[in-house]
Order: sequence, then structure tokens, then C-alpha cells
Amino acid sequence: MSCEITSRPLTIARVARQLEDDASGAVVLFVGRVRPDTSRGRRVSALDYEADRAMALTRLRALERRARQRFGARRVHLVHRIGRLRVGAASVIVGVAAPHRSAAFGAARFLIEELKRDVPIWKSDRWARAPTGRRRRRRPSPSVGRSPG
Amino acid sequence: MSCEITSRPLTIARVARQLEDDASGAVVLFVGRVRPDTSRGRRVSALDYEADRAMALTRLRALERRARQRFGARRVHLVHRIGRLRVGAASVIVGVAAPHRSAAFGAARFLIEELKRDVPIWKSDRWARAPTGRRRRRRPSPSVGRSPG
Amino acid sequence: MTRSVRVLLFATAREAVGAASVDWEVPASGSTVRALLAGLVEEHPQLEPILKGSRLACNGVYVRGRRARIGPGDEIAIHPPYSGG
Amino acid sequence: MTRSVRVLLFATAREAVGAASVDWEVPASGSTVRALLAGLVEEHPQLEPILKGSRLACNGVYVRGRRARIGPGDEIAIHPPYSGG
Repeated sequence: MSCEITSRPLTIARVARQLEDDASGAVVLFVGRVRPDTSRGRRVSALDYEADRAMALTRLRALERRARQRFGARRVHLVHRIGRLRVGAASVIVGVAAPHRSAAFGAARFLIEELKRDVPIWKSDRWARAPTGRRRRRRPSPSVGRSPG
Repeated sequence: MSCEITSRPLTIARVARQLEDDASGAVVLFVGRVRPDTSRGRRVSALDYEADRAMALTRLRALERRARQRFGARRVHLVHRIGRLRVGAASVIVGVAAPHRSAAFGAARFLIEELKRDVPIWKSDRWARAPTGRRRRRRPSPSVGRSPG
Repeated sequence: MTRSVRVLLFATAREAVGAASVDWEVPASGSTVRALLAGLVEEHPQLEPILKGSRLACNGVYVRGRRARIGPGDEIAIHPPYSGG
Repeated sequence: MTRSVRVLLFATAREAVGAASVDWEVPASGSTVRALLAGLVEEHPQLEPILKGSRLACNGVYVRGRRARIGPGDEIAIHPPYSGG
């Protein structure tokens, strides 16, 4: 499986193994890790991640397909961890193998941006401390309360 | 040592370990691998890499400093393999840890571009098959034969 | 035979209700997203501001607007703004 | 006491000469890059086109132009265009 939501620790080596491909001259890996200063300058020691697992996997697989089509990526691996993660732990790893480095960099960047924006995964420090809609949203989403319907 | 020229196989996990840093929320790794079609459509089974080791290390360390200054990278690891490399083998790994992903991506891309352009390392399939100056150079370099001096 | 929909609550929505999911009775003839949400907000007023910023999905597919019909056995997910990565 | 400079040859330059380095005698009073290269090309004419596209370094520092002075014990590196990565 090239897309995973897991509560187990993520390892770069395992993702890298999924990207073995003789025709790919370039591999780019992105690792997102829990930082101690995630919450507006306050130090946090851990974050809780949760996901709508079924929908998240569907969205991740769609992103994988788009990365293949748009960038010519030959191997894509997307894995996000959920549960309680301590500072320094990897929360997400994006891996891309492509024939050339431009495609590999482009696809990896595309995937992490879209993953953050469009995949139903949440971290606790954000929503626990700003429960109402004070955060700017990046694009309109189906808005229940404001819906004219 | 964060910059290395080595004849031993490169491993992503080893580079990743050098990038551990709690204040870095983002890690980007680039791996360049020997492709079977490197030489103008002809399949090659291996490439020979050589380096001016002392100067290459000096240049790599200068690149590391520039990545720290320009992108705010907190950890940089640059390792290039030399000797005979078979198809699929990693020839170079660039690793960057930075507080945020933009910096990590930017620094990693910067480093591999500069490494290819400005560090005295050579692969055999290029120079063995095009020994004279038929290749375009990307920028003027101190040119001996054309020097007015 | 089930007469309810299952509502999956995530992140702030889950915190507001105090549960990861609730089963909500609907008429056998079905109902609408609008009616479901009105009922939920009546029981959990603290959900209202969260719903304004949330995406909704029915059986794994995003639904737009509140007219969409739902019926017994459906699974409705409430997605506050995503913050993965 | 050494009366020679060491010339380090890489990639196509190494192939052209058939050696990774050559020791080249220079006067105790020193010489110039220009004279060194002229001597090398006389002995290895196949080096000439390669030198046109090469960078030169003396003791690990790039040198521009051919007037730069060299003396016994110096190490001159000939760098054809790089192709690492």
C-alpha cells in the first residue's frame, strides 16, 4: 500500500524502500515532525492527531494519482501517523521517485501542500485552543451554517 | 561530519539520523541514483564517479554554510559517493532540516543544483563519451585556452 | 432494522459533543442534512459555530448545501478545517 | 628538495594523459600557469581542447588567467566541467 494512516512510528527507511525503482534517478522525501513551539509560541510536548481514516485514505490515493499524472512520478508513498506524538516524532512522510529531480521535488511539494489542505486529518493543538472559526480558511468549503439551501 | 565524499554505499537512514533536531519541523531528503538511460538513450549498467576530494569537501562545506544563511537550515548533510556505481545505486544524498517546509525544500533544491554545477565531481558516462568541449557550459569558467592573460 | 444515521464527529466537533460518533434517529422515509444538523444543534448548541466552518460528507462523499437527503443507515461525517501534516 | 609541481588530472584530462597526476619540473625561481600548460600540451596534445573548458586550481584555490605564478611544491588541479550528482 502506498498510502497509509497508522498509529505506529514512521520510519524514513521503510518509505525509502517503497520507492526503489531503477528508472527513477531522483527521490525526494519530506518528513514533517512535531515541533515544540507549534502553538503560538507556547511550548508543547505532544500533539494528538486524528483522522477520518476511510476518507483520508481515499483523498491520499487521489493525490497519489494526481502526482503521477501531473509530475510523472513513478513511485509515491504517503503515510500519516495518528495518535499522540511527542516533540520530534514524525507525523507525516511524503516520498516520491521520478526520473528527474524537478519532477520529484515538484511532486513532493505538491503532495504535502495538498495533504495539509485537503485531507481529513487534524492535530489537537490547533483545534483544542481555537475551537471556533477564528482561523482563516484557505478556500471556501461547503459551509453548513451559511448555506442558503 | 556533515559533508562527505565516500566510496561506500550511501544509506538514507544514516543521513536522516544526522538531521535529528527538535526545533526542525521539516526534513527534506534528496537522493540521486544511477539511471540505466543516463547516456543519451543508451543503457548503461554502471557509472564511474571521481572527485577532487579536498576541493570538493571545501566546496560542499561552503554550500552548507550558504544553505544555513540563506534558508535558515538548521541541519545540512551532503554526501557524494565515488567509484563504480551500478544502476539503482545512490550517488548523492542531500539532507536538510529546517523549522518549516518552505525552507527545507528551498535549501535542498539549492544544494543539489549547486552541487552539480560547482563541486569538482565527475561521472564517467559524460566525459568518456564526449571528451571534447561539445557540451554546453552553464556559465563562464576560468578558461585557460581562451584566457587573454 | 436500523432507524438511525450515524454521525461521525472529528476534532472540535468531537470535543463539543463529547463523543466520536452519535446515532441519530431519522424517519424511515428519510430526512435532510438540514434537519439532522438542526436536531444536533438543539441538543449540542456548542456545535453551531463549528458547523459553520466544517465540511460534511455522507457515506464518504462530500455533500454541498443542506438539502441533501439522508436516510437510515447513512453515515454523516462532520469535518472541521483540516490541520494534518 | 623538490623541483617540481604536481599536476592533478581529473576526468577527461586524466584520460587524455593516462595518469591521475604528473610531476612537472619547474625552475627553482618558479614559473607561470601559462608555461606549465604549454609544456603539458606539448607532451600531450590531446589535452589542449580539454584545457579550454577546464577550471584550474593551485593548492586548492581556483586561479583565473594564465599569468598566475607557481613554484616547486605547488599542486595544480585541472578540472574539466563538473558532472556530479
